Amino acid sequence: MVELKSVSVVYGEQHALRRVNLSVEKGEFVFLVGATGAGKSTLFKLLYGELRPSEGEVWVLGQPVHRLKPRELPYLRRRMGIVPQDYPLLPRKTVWENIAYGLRAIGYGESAVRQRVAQVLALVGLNEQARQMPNQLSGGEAQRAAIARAIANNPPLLIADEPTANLDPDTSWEIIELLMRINLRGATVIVSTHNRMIVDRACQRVVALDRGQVVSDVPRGGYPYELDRLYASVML
Amino acid sequence: MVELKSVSVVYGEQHALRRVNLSVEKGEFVFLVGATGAGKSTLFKLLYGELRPSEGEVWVLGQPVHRLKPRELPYLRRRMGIVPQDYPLLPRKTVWENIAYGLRAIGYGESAVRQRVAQVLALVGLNEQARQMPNQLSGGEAQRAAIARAIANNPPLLIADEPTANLDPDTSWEIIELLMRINLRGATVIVSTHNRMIVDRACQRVVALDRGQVVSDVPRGGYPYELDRLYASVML
Amino acid sequence: MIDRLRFVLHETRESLLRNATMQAAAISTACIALILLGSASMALYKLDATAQSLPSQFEAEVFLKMSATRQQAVELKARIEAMPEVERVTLTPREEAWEQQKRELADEVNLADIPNPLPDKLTVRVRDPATLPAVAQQIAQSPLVEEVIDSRQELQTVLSIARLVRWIGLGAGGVLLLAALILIYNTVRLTIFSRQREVRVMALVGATLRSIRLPFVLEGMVQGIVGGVLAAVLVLLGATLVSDYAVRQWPFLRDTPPGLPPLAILVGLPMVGALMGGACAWWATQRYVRI
Amino acid sequence: MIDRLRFVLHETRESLLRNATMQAAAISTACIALILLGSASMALYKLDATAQSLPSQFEAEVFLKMSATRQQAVELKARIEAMPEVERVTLTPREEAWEQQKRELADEVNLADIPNPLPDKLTVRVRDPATLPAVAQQIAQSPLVEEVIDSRQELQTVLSIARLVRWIGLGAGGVLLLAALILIYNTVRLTIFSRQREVRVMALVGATLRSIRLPFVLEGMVQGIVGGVLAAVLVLLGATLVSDYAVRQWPFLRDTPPGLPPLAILVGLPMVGALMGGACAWWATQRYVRI
Ligand SMILES: Nc1ncnc2c1ncn2[C@@H]1O[C@H](COP(=O)(O)OP(=O)(O)OP(=O)(O)O)[C@@H](O)[C@H]1O
Ligand SMILES: Nc1ncnc2c1ncn2[C@@H]1O[C@H](COP(=O)(O)OP(=O)(O)OP(=O)(O)O)[C@@H](O)[C@H]1O
Ligand SMILES: [Mg+2]
Ligand SMILES: [Mg+2]
Repeated sequence: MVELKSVSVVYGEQHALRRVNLSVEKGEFVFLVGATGAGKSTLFKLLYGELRPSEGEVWVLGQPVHRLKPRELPYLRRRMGIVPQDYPLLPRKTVWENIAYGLRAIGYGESAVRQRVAQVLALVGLNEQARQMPNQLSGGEAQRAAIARAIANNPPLLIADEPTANLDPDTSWEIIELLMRINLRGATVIVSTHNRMIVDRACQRVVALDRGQVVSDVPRGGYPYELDRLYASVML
Repeated sequence: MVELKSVSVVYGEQHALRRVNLSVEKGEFVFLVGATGAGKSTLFKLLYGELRPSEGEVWVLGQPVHRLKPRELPYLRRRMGIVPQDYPLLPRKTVWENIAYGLRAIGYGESAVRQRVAQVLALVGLNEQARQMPNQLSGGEAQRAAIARAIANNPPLLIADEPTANLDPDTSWEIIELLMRINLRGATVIVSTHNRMIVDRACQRVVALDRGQVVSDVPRGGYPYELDRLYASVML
Repeated sequence: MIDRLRFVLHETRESLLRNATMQAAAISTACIALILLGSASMALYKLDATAQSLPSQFEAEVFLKMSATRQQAVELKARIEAMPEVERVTLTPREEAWEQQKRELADEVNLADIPNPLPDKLTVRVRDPATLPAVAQQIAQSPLVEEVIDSRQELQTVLSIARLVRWIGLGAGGVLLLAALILIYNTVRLTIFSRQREVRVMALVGATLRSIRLPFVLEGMVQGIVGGVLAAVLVLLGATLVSDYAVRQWPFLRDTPPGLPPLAILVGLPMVGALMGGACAWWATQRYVRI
Repeated sequence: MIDRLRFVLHETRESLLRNATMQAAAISTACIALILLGSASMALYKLDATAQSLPSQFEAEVFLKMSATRQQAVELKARIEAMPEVERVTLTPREEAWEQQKRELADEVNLADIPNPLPDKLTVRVRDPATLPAVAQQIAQSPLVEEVIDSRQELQTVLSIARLVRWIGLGAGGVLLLAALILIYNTVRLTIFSRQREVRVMALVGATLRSIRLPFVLEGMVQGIVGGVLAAVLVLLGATLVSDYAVRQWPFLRDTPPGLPPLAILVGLPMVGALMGGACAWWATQRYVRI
């Protein structure tokens, strides 16, 4: 599903990622944890092709992202739900239209769009904010809108970069539960987070990054002491 | 120092704040907590005059912000350090220049600017990123850059809207410690957060907002059961 | 396919309706560029037509030998009229010419008693002034003809002035066309530039380069059309006002040939606007829209 | 104060150096607007000067009575020359005029035996063609004068053409000035518009409205100056090329009065550019920069 083979990313002289190997199977749920600046967002950008690795190979959904042509990228991205860390929304469209845009761009018909947008808005609890513009949302609402957009077309792969950063613990856990439900329906999910409580409670696979390197990889249902060691290694 | 008198904010027909009374004395350190959409950012925007209350009075540093003229606002803002939730930085300036801009705008001379920027960069741990552009920063680094800019001119009042949202627990706590150090030197600090661990550990005054109303206000050194009741009331 | 089209049209409409500032800037820029282009075209077309119409007043005067009879003169007239280049030939009998001369000089000299010294004269007008020298030369070969005066010198001057007007017109028109393109390109480029964040979001949800670009291109075309219609109306209004005033002041201006027909402006400017707007948006998106 | 100035200058410099796309757009727009303005000014100035110089060739012809002696003619000439409006008076003796007439008509009539029917003639040139009718009328009152021909009709026509040229020139110049303003305003407005996020950040750190606006205004002025210098160079280059070519083709064009001096363009266009750029930025920031 997702496979990184000895991937490095170099900005100037700084290594953001250093010979990273990672393989995620279909149906897995993976937490990506690490201190700030560890390279989590960089890794995500590689997956959806916004960034190319300086070295190594990036395979996503069977496609070699590291050498896809720009015009091939859109078709890959349509099979991925992407929540970037800066949760960008189209600034001149309401929440409803933001989600509809993605669906229409993929080719959904108008009635399907309407139905699906209503569904995901209800899922993330933004029914009341549907007609608000992005600059009229609270931080947490904007984040949920971005998640709603990402999951709108039931993508087989979901990538969310700190989707709970601006959320209170309750809403955070609801979002994670939502992602786990989507995962149970068959989608592969990769989520980065700083929230130890969530990681503990979710009991899923956890991959730890530290200064651009994978330092720990605890499988689903791993022993608590393994997680503790992981937290210690990345100071979570 | 800061006083809200029966303040309401109405967006369309939705009440973002509802008759809020709040008074913060000089030298206090206050956590503002509440679920997403509770009105924390709205309250902050009132304090620095980006938003005007629909009703009530807002007094900050002795100034009636609710009726200040636009040309009087800059002088008030110079005595406040502001970290907005979307940590905006000037996109075409490096981290160093972003911090320098604020100081220069206030009238610092060039050598004072250089000295002070170096100090605050060291304080938030961004020495290495000084020459990077905002779009080359990780989420946490951008947040720390915004904090560095806010504290650069030693403002008597510091307002930070979820300054730890994108940070790992260690860095989060470092930032809070930094804010508490600034507080000990005499500055009044108001911080919003979703992070219960931080609130527990800091032992400071906590004000809880729920759907636009102050539902709880636990003073510094309040009993743990008071905090528990507060967390329960806002589901933190 | 229909969904695709609907999507693109929908996005174009949204964008046109939402960004009032940008629309105002883009449309007024297109409008000004097209006003310049349109009024220059009209002025230059008129000047060119006027310059082209001047030489039609140039004619050759054919003086026959004194020995030629009236019969021969009429025959020669018929022969010249048969030439394909010739439009009209007028015969001025010598008696008529002398009467006129006497009348003209009456104030200064009394010519009443002097015998008629003038020959018969044919005035030859050709269809295309450029053929006049050749025609004159051919006529001069006839044994009946004493002299042909074809005002070659003046003709050359006028023809070359007409050429100058045409060249300056084409040059100015070309410069203005280029200027209009650059102006519109700049505006479109700035609007696209200021929407790069939007473009990034669109790319992230999997919109193809084409579905991102097409709304920009259509938007550019609509802006060009709206600007063009405004420009056409203003240009026609301005032209009517100026020409009304000018004709009232200088009645002789009435005799100049008609200018560019209003329909050409009304249809042409919006079309040129659409073309330019679309092309500029196409280039600008090519440079500034990346996936 | 000095820190303040340094800050504003520093911010202006940064902005000028960092946003290549926006700078290119703003400068080329200013350049085009000023090219149009500059070349129109040059062309219209030249046309106007030419039109103004035409009437100086209009003179009044004063025909004296046959009874006037040569002595009286010379005295009258001196008296007319003393009039403040009059530039020059030439006396054409009747003998000279008759010789010339005879020569001109030699082909057509033999005037050798006829007595001289012509009177003495004074040709009066005035300093300002507009005063010619009044001067002519005054001269006509002298008992020595038979008739004054002041070509009032032609003079009126030429004067009114000169007026037309001037009015059209001023009108076109005004329209172009307005067009240039709108074009530059649009560009500045778009660049400021796309930097509203930046403006918000500046306001949050406590920058005053003035320290936010001033760099924009200075930037607009610099863009106007750079665009103006480019425009001036291009306009002068184009004008030299066109006029060289025209004079080579039509030598009579050499006699027209000189056009706008190059220095006026070289200094004027950058100044106009700076003014417009600054003013547009000033208005645009007034509308789009809020604290
Ligand atoms: N375009 C860039 N140019 C230079 N350095 C960059 C660029 N983008 C990221 N970096 C650097 O690479 C490192 C990794 O960044 P990344 O955004 O992947 O971190 P992260 O793990 O997502 O951190 P956070 O939790 O704070 O979001 C950071 O130190 C950052 O400064
Ligand atoms: N400009 C606006 N127009 C309409 N509604 C708005 C506007 N700004 C904010 N709101 C609404 O007001 C409510 C409070 O927003 P606010 O940003 O204060 O929440 P918050 O407490 O900061 O939440 P978060 O923790 O998610 O940042 C939200 O429900 C939001 O949708
Ligand atoms: Mg990140
Ligand atoms: Mg908020």
